[in-house]
Amino acid sequence: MIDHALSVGKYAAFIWPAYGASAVGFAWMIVDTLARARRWRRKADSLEKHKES
Amino acid sequence: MFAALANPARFMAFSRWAAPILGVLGAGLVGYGLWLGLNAPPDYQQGETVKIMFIHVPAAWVSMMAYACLGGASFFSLVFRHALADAAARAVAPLGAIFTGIALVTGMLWGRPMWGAWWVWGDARLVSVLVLFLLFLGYMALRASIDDEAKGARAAEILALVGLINLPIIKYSVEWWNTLHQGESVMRAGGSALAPVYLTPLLLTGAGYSLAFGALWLARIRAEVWRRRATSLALRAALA
Amino acid sequence: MSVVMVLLRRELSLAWARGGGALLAVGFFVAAAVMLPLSLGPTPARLAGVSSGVTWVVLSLASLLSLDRMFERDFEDGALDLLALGPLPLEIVSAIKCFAQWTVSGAPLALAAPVVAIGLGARMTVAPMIFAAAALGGLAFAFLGGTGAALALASRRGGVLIAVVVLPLLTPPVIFGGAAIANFNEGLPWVGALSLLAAYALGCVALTPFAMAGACRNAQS
Amino acid sequence: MIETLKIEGLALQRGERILFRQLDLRAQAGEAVALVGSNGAGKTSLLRAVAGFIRPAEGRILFEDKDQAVPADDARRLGCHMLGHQDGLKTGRSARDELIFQARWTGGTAALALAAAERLGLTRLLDLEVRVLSAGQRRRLALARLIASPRPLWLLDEPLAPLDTASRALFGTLMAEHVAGGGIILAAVHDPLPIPVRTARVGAAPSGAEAVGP
Repeated sequence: MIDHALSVGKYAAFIWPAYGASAVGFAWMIVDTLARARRWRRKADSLEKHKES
Repeated sequence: MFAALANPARFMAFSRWAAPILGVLGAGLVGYGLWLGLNAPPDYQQGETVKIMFIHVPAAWVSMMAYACLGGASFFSLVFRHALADAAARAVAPLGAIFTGIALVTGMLWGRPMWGAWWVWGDARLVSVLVLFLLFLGYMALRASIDDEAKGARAAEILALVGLINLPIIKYSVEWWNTLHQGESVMRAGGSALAPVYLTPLLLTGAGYSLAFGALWLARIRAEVWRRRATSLALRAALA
Repeated sequence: MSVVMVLLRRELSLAWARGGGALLAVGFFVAAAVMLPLSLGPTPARLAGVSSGVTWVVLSLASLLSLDRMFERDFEDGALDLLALGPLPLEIVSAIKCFAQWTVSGAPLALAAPVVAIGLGARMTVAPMIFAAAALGGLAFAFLGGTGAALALASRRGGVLIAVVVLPLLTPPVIFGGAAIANFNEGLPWVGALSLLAAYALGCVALTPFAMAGACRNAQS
Repeated sequence: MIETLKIEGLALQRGERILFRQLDLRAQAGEAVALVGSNGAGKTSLLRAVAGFIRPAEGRILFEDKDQAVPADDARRLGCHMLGHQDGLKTGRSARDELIFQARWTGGTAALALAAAERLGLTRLLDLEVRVLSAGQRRRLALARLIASPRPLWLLDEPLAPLDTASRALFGTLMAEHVAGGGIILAAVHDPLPIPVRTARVGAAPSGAEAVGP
């Protein structure tokens, strides 16, 4: 099953880069979003604790 | 429903579980759609390159949706002054730009083998996505160039609304321009005339992309809410 | 004299500023158009083909570059506050400012456009259409450009920012205007394109003042 | 047009910073109110809020004429003069053109403008470009607009700053005439105004007490 999916004939030079580019785009979005969320969450929580103390 | 989410605490509680679920569902749909699509027989006309369509058309579709979300969030923030709506607008712009970028790159990689040119001016949808990319760029440039956050947000919201009103007109003018110079439309891909063996994977990846976009957007809004909370706490601490 | 005329006369005299306004716009327009033969080579056939299209593009850039001082000067010297406390709402004030901008630099550009196009090899008979399209398109460029100028007020960095913000929005008028000229040139029906251009320009005149007023109030606050 | 200015429970915010809260102030026709407070306390912002440029974070600003509420937009666009740090004069145009435009734009006439210029000793300067005028002369040109077009509410932001002593005395009489004629003056000041005023503190008093409106 997998080999059929991978044998995309002579246009492979275009199909895989297209999938690659999409993967890179998604990867960047996911990583940046999660990193940003974690960073600001940690900062907000630490400031919250600091304020209460 | 949206008014209920306007209150940050309720939104954070809702998005806490909604974002991961949307993400997983989206990934699943995309995975299944691609698995189906990749196993489909090569198209008699486009050969294997039809397999790029499964990731190009959804990306173009989601980038249009992203701009509509940007316009909608800006409208709610401008008219009803929801602080959360502005966070949503600010959060969606980079996502929209990336999705448009993906749509453009995959569009070019699809056009090259099919029409022999990296950039196909004949494809009205591709040109509309390009203009959309410029609209996102303009939005982010305006927002980045204004130091005062409140003023920057307001100016960017007005621009997003002007852009939203123009979006259908731009799309129409590009398609009108396309038919003008091409006579008949060059590329009917993605239309309903598509064979079901390609249509189902396309619909699956389309739905998957949309859910993934929703998950990413919710997550970025959460990050934005925390960022604003952190900056105001830091400021208050400094001023106290 | 009605207060609209009072403001219009002031805006015209400011925009005209001893001929500066029009001179700058037309000067840039001609200079940029000259770049074309220098870059593409003198062969008439090649130039003629692109002449009206390039004229149209350079025209939109010329109208953009000559308006970043439209709101910024009033904002910096406090005149915008005075205008906001006048009998007319900011929406009408912004519309009058853009109309003055169109009159002072849009009209001369529309007059120069046929000359430049013919200079680049367009046929003589296309001149009236180029003028009509340039005049109508200029109206859209003035009002959309004014919106960009007002939005950029809060950023203190007009010029290029306005172009980046506004150019994508110019897609419809550029397409309609270019098509009207091209169709007229090839004897194809051009009324449709020109009426779409006119409709879009009038749409801008009607809608953008609200965005401009909102942007000015945002910058003032 | 405007007989009473009522400010109730006003709070103003600049970005994240709350300038002041719960500011109550009432000004009747024939009254001059001097706003005092440390720098950055929000005096200018208060004037700009009354002029409608800044949106109140809390509270309301009301205009009344013969005990009937006047819509804020009309009151501001027809009954309010604002004199900020900048005079709003276009340097490239002649003093005459600018003065006549400002007078006509705010409801006065060219004749009133020229009479005002006469009164403020600006007549021989009228044909010069604003660019060549001194700061004091420009401020007098802006003051000429106040008396050229009759508007009841004057919002002045440190009006005396660039004026010399002679002009300050002259402006004092003009303010007195305005107040005597039933006008209202709300002025943010550092040095005291040359007319009897009621003072209202904006922002925390040195002793830290909350803003207290009379």
